[in-house]
Amino acid sequence: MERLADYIVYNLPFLQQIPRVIVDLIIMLFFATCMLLFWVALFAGITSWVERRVAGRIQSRIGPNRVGPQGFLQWIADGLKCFLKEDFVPAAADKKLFLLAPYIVFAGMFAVFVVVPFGDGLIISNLNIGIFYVLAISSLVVVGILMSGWSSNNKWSLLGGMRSAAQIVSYEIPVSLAILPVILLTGSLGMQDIIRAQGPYPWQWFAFHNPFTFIAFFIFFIGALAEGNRTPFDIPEAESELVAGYNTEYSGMRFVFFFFAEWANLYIIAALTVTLFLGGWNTPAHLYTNLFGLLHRSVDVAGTFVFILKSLFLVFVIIWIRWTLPRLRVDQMMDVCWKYFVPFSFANIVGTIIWMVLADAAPVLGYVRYILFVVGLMVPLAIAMKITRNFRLAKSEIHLNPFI
Amino acid sequence: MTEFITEEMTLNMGPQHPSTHGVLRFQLTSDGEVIHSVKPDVGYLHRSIEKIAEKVTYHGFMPYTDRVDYVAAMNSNFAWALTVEKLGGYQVPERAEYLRVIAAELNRISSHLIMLGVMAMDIGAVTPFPYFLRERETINDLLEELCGARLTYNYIRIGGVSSDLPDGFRDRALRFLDHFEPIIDEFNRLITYNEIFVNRLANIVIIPREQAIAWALVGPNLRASGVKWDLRKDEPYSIYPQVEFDIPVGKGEVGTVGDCFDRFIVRVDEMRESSKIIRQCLDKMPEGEIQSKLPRQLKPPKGEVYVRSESARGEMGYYLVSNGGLNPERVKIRTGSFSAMAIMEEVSKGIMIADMVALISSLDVIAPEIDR
Amino acid sequence: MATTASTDAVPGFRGTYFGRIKNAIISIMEGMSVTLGYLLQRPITIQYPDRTPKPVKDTLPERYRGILELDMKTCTACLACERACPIGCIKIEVVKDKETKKRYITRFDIDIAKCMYCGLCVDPCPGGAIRHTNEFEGSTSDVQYLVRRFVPPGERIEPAKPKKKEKEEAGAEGS
Amino acid sequence: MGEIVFIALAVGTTVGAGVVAFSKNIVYSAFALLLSFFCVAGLYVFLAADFVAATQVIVYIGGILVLILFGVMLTEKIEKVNISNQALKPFRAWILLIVSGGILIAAIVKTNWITKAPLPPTPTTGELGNAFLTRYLLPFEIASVLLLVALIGAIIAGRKEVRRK
Repeated sequence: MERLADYIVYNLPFLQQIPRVIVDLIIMLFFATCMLLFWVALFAGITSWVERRVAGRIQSRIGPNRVGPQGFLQWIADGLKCFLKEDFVPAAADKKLFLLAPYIVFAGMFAVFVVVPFGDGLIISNLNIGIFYVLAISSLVVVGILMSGWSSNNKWSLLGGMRSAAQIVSYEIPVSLAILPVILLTGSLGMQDIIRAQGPYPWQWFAFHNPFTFIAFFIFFIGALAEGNRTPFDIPEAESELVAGYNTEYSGMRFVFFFFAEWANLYIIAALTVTLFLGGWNTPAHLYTNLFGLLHRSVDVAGTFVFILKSLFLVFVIIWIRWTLPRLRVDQMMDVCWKYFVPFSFANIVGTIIWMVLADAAPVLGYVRYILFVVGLMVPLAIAMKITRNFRLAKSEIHLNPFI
Repeated sequence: MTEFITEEMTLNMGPQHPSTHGVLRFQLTSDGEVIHSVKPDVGYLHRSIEKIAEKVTYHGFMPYTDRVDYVAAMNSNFAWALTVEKLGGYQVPERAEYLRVIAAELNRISSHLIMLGVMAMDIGAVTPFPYFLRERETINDLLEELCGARLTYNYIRIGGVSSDLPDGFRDRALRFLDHFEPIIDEFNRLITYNEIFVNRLANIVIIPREQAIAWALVGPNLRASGVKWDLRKDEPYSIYPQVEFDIPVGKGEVGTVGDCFDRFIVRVDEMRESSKIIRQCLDKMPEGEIQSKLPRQLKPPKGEVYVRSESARGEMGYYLVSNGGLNPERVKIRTGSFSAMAIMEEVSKGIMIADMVALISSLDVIAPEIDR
Repeated sequence: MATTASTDAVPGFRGTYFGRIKNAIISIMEGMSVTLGYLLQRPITIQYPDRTPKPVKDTLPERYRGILELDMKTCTACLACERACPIGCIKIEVVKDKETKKRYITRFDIDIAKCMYCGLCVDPCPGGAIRHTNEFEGSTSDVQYLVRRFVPPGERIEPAKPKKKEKEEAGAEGS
Repeated sequence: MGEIVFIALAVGTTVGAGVVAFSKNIVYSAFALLLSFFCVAGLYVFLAADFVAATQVIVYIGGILVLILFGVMLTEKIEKVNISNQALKPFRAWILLIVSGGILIAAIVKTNWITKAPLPPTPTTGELGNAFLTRYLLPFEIASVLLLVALIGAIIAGRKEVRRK
């Protein structure tokens, strides 16, 4: 971002008259707006369509396919519908907090995008406390959810809000602890530094660096799902138990804000996982820039492409998980957190420290990453084998065309 | 340490709640997530079917029995037909008996499919439901070919059935069963033995053998508690004595006998048994009449009779008093869901709200069947 | 006070610590392979009403119990269907002309809004005049349009002559 | 530019704190803490202490505020929205306010404040870590042990009889 700002100021001399702080501020606000309009909003909307289409196909249905080609514009139609709907506030609700809550939830989610990297140099602000900032600012979401749950003056909402708060506060611990091995290996909290410490090839990623980061990867990913209230941790909005949890009483635009935040959060989970464990925007062959001539070297097109591709794959995995697994019970969710994730993530930290010491002494350990990479490859392989077996047993036929 | 006395919260679960399976209301008092007491409040779907019976003819009541338990309408039809036949001493041709059993068992599978899918959905897995419904859809197609309706069949008539098998029905039914049996294994892989699902159901709301008998649980709910009681075997009617099948009982496979998981798995196993019955019936079915000659307006002799049969939701009993006229004098229907509702208050103390949802769906209650 | 139950007694838990982790990984992978398998299959739903390969009406089986239809040419005005109907959605009025001693149907209404498609009226019909069609879309703007009037108001229609055999049967049923 | 932001943050902190103290609704008080805490975090950013600012947000908003909210929501009759937070013994409170306020104002006026040029925003994380593990190791460890004791104590105090079938 700074490099981009430098570049702009360098090329537009009249900007040099204005104090640099203000120029930076304007550029940042400009990019934040662009981010909101052209990335977050678009992404959240399109993800909602993708999720419904994927869910449809997973459930042997078609999914939305009426508005626009293949139903692609369905999200615009839904968004418009919600914006035109009456913004309903229950008579017994606490009006001020009820109206405020969705914005706090949304602000907490959106502020995270400040440090989400999209490529080498493509980041709103490369804060040196990057990942720590993410953990901090996303805790705003809890307050917003509690606020919405309480102010609705509905017991189901209140229960949902309480569940959500308990869940997010608990899962913040294993998630933070799972990030620590990566920080230990990098020696920095900055997002770009973490990505630079990894390499373009899968075995250079932190996920496969050593057995402890391998476990940390899964703990982080699952814990992030829990923080984002996604299945199997969608306990706060468990529709069969709490009707809709904390957003039961919301309608119209404010309801959309909750879902806007949820779908934006999908991308955040994926992007953070890619940043921390899956090599970020590192590209193998240094297919570096200048692809379009217009762009400066600081804008890494191939890297951005790789980064977004990886993130989208993880978004797909999250959707896939959501439409497969049942929901945990609230005490089991706590149990998983405190009895499984927290001890394991503590062990990971200690293990990583020992590993780092040992690896200095014995470079042989560097080969472990290849073994772990093979282990990682076994997972999709095993799933592929199980699918072939299922197809054989149920005599199903493959049909890959996504457009019906 | 002092014990904290916390304030109880009164929650209204229903009548409009996603997991009460119809219009059913529970008044919960809970301490946060833990439920202290549950009060079922039934009657929102009362349609006075028993009173209507006094105004219509014996034949004319048959479509109403479809509405008593719309998920397993065929079994409900069957029970009414058995009742009137016993009172009037009417004979049923053998082929009709086979047709009835085929239809009833197909319907039992489709009813269990609904229950299993809904239960998975209540636990939070949405995807099994469309899969289960897809299989149910094939059964509905078969029954539609057979009798012309998909939900309220009105297929079984007093003294027989309304129509014979259509052309090619046997092949289609067998093809479906060949497809369905491996699919049950796939269901098991998808949801039944999923660790989260198992943990949500195992050891939840254990209804021991004695309690189940004492509270008059019936059908799969009773069998899940380890009681081997099935009217198709223990008080056989129709041609059930001539077919071979097992009665699955709860074994406490992953927890204790009589927990929610047993109530789930018993139904999965029952679908296999039903499919076995259908195969045998399709093979053994004799040629012949499908309806015995009975007058258009039935007038069974004066008297009273209580007949029970094994519906998908357990014993379905019809108590019928006749005054020798065109209409029944009094009809009382006893249904499985109703007896399942009675135990709710007893067993649900100290469980969590999420377990409550699992309990309701594991008892497989159908709101219209409770209220009638 | 403060007695905690052992882990075994807590509902919903089984197996050892690592056993549960193993179970979770294996069973979740099994489940996810099933759902991914379906993602790769053709959806089974059809797109009613406008994108079905052929109209749904034509795919229905022969015995489908749709909206009732009456063939006035074969109706003998025996009133069997009216008697069989448990709801009373069939209303037939028959008048006897005093001069010609002939029976005329002046009204034959089927209230589709009331009809529950049970098929009980079709069974006793001697000539097969009343029957179910494959028509199932009956939505109208007003419920009164759902009353199908097979005899136009003010007209009277002469019923068909019952065949000999069926006449006896019709007589027998009155007993 | 900088001053405007600073004043805004200071006003935000004070207003938030004011609402905490004066609101009739205990839940409003709790939520007003959010504003106060957040503005304090902003003040830390002004002091070029980015790590401390993030810690302020994560600990005070993500942790303590949520705990307070939990505590508030577990109070009696919480499902009724309009609970009043009644003022008790206002006279004594005023005396306390005047005395403590006077001391504070006196301290502010009398102190010879050192004014420095704004610090350039440099990363402080590494220095903080080093300070904790070298010079301030003992206080850091004592604080950790204290917190651990408090944690265990809270678990024991919060334990309830598990009553399940």
